Amino acid sequence: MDVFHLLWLVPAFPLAGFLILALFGLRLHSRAIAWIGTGSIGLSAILTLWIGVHFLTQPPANYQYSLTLWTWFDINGFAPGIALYLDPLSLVYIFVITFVSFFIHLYSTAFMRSNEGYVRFFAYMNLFVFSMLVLVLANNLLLLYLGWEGVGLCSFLLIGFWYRDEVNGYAARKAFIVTRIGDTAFIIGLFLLVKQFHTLNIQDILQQAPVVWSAGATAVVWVTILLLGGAVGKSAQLPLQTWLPDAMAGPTPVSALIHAATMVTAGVYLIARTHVLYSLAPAVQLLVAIIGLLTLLIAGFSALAQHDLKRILAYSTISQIGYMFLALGVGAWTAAIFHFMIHAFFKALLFLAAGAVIMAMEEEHDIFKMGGLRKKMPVTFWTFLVGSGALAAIPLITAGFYSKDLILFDAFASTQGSFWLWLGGFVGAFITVLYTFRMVFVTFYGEQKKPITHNPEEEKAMMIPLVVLAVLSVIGGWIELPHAWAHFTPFSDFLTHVLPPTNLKPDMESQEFMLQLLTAVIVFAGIYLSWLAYVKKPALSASWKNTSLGRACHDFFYKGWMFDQLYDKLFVKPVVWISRIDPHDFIDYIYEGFGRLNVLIHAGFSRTQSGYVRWYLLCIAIGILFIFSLILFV
Amino acid sequence: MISVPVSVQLLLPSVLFLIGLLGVLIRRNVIFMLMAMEIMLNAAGLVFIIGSSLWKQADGQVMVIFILAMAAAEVAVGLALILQVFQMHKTVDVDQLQELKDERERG
Amino acid sequence: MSDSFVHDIHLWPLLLYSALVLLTAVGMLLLSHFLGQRHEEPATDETYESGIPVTGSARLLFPIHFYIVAMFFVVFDLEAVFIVAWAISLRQVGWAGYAGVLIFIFILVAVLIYEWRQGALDFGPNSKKILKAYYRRIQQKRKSS
Amino acid sequence: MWHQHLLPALFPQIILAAASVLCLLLIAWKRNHAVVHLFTLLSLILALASLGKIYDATAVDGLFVIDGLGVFVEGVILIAVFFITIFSYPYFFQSQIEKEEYYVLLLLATLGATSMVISNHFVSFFLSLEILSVSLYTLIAYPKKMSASVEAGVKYLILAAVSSAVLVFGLGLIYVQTGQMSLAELGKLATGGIGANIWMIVGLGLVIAGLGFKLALVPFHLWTPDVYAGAPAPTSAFVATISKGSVFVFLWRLFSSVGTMSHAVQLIFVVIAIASMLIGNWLALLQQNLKRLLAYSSIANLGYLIVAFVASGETGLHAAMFFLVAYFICMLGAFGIISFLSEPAESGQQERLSLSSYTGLFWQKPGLAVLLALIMLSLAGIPLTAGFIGKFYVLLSGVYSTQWLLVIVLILSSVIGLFYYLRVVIQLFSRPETPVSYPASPYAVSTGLAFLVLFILLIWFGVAPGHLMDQISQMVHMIKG
Repeated sequence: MDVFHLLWLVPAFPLAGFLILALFGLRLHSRAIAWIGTGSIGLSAILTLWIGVHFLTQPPANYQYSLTLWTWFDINGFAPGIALYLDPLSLVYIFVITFVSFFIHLYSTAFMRSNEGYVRFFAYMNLFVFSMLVLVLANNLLLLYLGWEGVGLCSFLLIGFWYRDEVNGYAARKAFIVTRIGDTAFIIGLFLLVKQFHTLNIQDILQQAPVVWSAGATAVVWVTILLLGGAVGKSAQLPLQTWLPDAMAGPTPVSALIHAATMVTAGVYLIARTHVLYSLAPAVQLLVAIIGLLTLLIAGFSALAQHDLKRILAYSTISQIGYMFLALGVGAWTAAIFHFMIHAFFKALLFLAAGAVIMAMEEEHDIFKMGGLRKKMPVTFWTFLVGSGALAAIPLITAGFYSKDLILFDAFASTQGSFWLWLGGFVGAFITVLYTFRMVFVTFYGEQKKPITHNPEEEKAMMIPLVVLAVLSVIGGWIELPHAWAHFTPFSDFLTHVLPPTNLKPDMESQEFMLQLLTAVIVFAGIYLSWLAYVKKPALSASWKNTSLGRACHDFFYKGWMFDQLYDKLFVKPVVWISRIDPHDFIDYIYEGFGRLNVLIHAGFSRTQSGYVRWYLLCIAIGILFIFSLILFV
Repeated sequence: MISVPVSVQLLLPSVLFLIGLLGVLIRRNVIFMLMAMEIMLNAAGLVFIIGSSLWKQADGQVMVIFILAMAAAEVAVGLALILQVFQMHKTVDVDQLQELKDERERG
Repeated sequence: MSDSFVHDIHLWPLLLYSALVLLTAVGMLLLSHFLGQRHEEPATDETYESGIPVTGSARLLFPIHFYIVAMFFVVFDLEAVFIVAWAISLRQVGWAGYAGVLIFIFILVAVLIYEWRQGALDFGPNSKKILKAYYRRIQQKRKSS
Repeated sequence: MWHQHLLPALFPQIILAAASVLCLLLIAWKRNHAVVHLFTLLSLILALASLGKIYDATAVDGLFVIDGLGVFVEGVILIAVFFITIFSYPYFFQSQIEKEEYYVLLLLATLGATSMVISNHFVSFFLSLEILSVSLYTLIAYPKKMSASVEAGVKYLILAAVSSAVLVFGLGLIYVQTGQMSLAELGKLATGGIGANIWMIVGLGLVIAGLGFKLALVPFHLWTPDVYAGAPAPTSAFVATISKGSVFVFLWRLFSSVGTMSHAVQLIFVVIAIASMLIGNWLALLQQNLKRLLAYSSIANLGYLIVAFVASGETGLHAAMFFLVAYFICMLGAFGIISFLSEPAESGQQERLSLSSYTGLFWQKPGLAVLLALIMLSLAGIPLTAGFIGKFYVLLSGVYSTQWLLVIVLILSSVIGLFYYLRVVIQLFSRPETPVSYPASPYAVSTGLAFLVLFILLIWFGVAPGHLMDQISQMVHMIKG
């Protein structure tokens, strides 16, 4: 039997898990809940592995496989189908989603144990995984949009998971509203596409687009900008990045799964999936690169100044997705997807390890109140170190090196790349090293400032995912070795069946080694610098912080370049101001008036239901007269 | 003898029908309402009689028989219900049947 | 009925007769109104002017059985119309019509059986039921005492 | 006129008629609720099975027409009655009154409804309508100790009898003008032009009013909430679904035989549809009584159905049939839940009417709450439910026939509708301050199974409506004369 026919089961397992948990969850034992919640993802992961092996050994024609489950309905030719689409791009995505999700679920079984709402958590998580799988497997825009909104909804629900605290509810609303701005652009873009091509099928649209549109046509520029709007919102890129740090209000596994590994990279997926359109609009593609570059720098500096462990990681996520956007912008499609995969491994690992640390510290998030955890939590420390190494891109031994280096090289050497793009990325890489090792040293070295009451290292379910993800963060890079040596590139070869290969300027490969060397130097320099500042001579960083310039910089970066304050001034304050000077706003009158009007009409008609039979009869008689008059006078 | 035009023939059932309708609308006693309904139904029967004499068919008369039978059934059920109402409310005034209606608005 | 048949009948005697009837009735009422004497005694508006005072209202509650029987009568009476209609067209409708009317009568019989079993046709006090209730009561008394 | 070959086509009606007489005799012989209930279910299955034999028969007789449309709706009606019968058993189980006759009346009402959908003649239509109506009077007032039920029965009787009289009077006028009572013959005349005779117009107007009353269309809708609220819940389900569906089919037959709708008649229906959609939804807006809310919702839904009727044509008919099926499922489920949650009282069943008594149903009976929420979402037309597809189909039929006004009003009124449907859903899931207790209902197995089937159908027809659509487009064709 053809394995690909079973593709529908991949999203079906999480859906089934969600349904079981939602319907019968309240009656289930917590152990059963954990089994169902994790098991459903596990089954999908195994199935994905099986399908993946098949895909590699016996690939379908043209490396693409479309499974039409059914046509939703067919009324006079309008027939949206429920169809899944598997190609190397979606295969990579479902592989990452199912496996990383599985380990995060496993971790959560222990992490969330003492929480009320255990069922609710796993139900939402399963629903999220289902939506995310639908998003990446969708064959048409309708289904893709369904998944897109589904993940947004789950993100909202999970950020506000501890809904009793008002701050969490605020963070959830903020995430929802900010991404909604992007979603609005996104859906308008989809409408434009449907209007132009009269089909919802993504592949049909991509095939027809180069025929219908010439490069740089106004329509394609608009469509790509609008789609980019959606991507920027979901992936927390400039200027819609402000929601992600606040989204850390959710439980840590949620941050690991949704706000690091999977959902926030949906924007990357969207642009990669519609790369044909972006190739037709070079100006917009350049915009993607610039957005990526600015985001990675701004977020990197912000991460430098944070105290909250999870917020550091959040800014770091924004920054790393900035690298992916940079790669997309310079036409290094495969490099972006490669970095997505590696990033999913090490960032999930970092979040999970951070979760363990926070758990040990009794919900303490401030890294300056931790310290000295290296000895007490060896597994956490070593895995966190591996993740940090990958994030900082320590040469040769970590996967992050291979993926980030590829992006830096492509930013320099690709036909769309330039020295300035490379330089920005290079500076970003240095900052990355600084904040990463600042985090490592402050958290794990120095004196222990707080006793550990309950050491999560005893929880096997929490430690196994850490170890597995750490291993992946190391060996994951070996499937794509640089041009300079070995030139072993199975990953991008696999992806070139769907994504175009990166076009390099001539005679660039020789310079790669130089660039790598430079990167290696700054990485080690960065590590040394942060070791100096936070372990060897802590006074150094403290004295700098005490200068007025230092404090100003710190505050500025700490508040995320004041974007929140800026938006507050730009959008929120004026609106609040207007609402204050004009509490009975005229626009309000329209909406409220509409509501009132309806209520009024309701009350009016409700009076006619007086219970008097003879009144009812009179109405019938009037109705008959009315009919007569219509016939006679029209 | 002059043959009466159809429109004039139809006047009688129409007037009967209106009398019945007015009766239903004006009377509050359910029994009188039932009687008024009978008048309306019989007016309809009369229309069919006129039709069957006009077109010289028996079909209309068959319909009248059915109308009569059904009217009897309706009245039988109706009277039984009225009896029940009378036992509960000690009145046969329809306007007293006020248990079922839209509640007044809250604020 | 042929048209000629209708045309042969003269309508005017009927109209004259109706007019006479109307005239007589109205005349009698008017005459008594103008010629009759009028008086206002205490017993004038009583039901019985002879002086026997009325006790209670004339609107009595009838036992429900009268009513039920009346209803049965109306309904079953109307069913007879269908049988008459069949009888008139006996030859035209043939055996099929015969089968039809048999089914019709069978349904009527079935309903009759149902009503019988329901006790709808029992008239007056049911001696068996009363006796039963009486015995039950006696037994209860014996048990309690 | 003895058409032997037509006899099998009437088997469902014959079976139902025979079953009701036998049921009466059964009761006369021995009263037993369970036996009578099973007997009713059995005869419904038998009628349904006999329907399979005439699956693709097409035949016309003077009185009846057997075509795809008729057979399809007959099937839907029989299945719906099957559900109602299942819901009736636990509902009446603890009742003190004699409950066996309820099933006889149910069978008779079904007989009326099923023969109405194949009626092709004024006589057969009138007879089926009256069989249906007279049974309904008693079905509504069946709990004779409950003052609300009796009141609803009396109200329905007065109004329905008047509307019947109006209807028959109109039919009579049409007969006087045309000399025809058969729809087929009327259709032949119509091609030659009926003419704008004043009596004919009055007749048509009266017929529209009479049918409008049965369908609870504005301005003939005022009886609906009172009757729904007073009647026992299974009967309410019957009134909401079967009596409306069958009358709708006759409406379709009548006006498609009278010919392409004249401008004025079309205008009447456009106005009625708009008024029903808007006023139905408005009336439901702040309604606190669930049964009344459903009644108003049904007024609005029938308005949607009239949009498909105005659109006419094959697409309109198919859309109407799909919509009808989705609507049937929703109403059956909702009233089924109400009857299931009612509590025995001295004088009958105490029904759970006020919305506030459903607060937090989810936390006690999650299955029921999810079904009810799904029904509300389906009625509101949320995607992935049968109601969405039905409404969308109707919308498309309106678009294809370029009835833009109707399309716009349909969308606008759906927005109003969304408000109160979601209000119910929120109520179901919010935590009550003081937990409401729900009775442990006997015989939950068969009822639960019925609910499960409705749940599956609701999802199935929403997610993969292709099967039902194919079935409809294969079966539902009208033969005229």
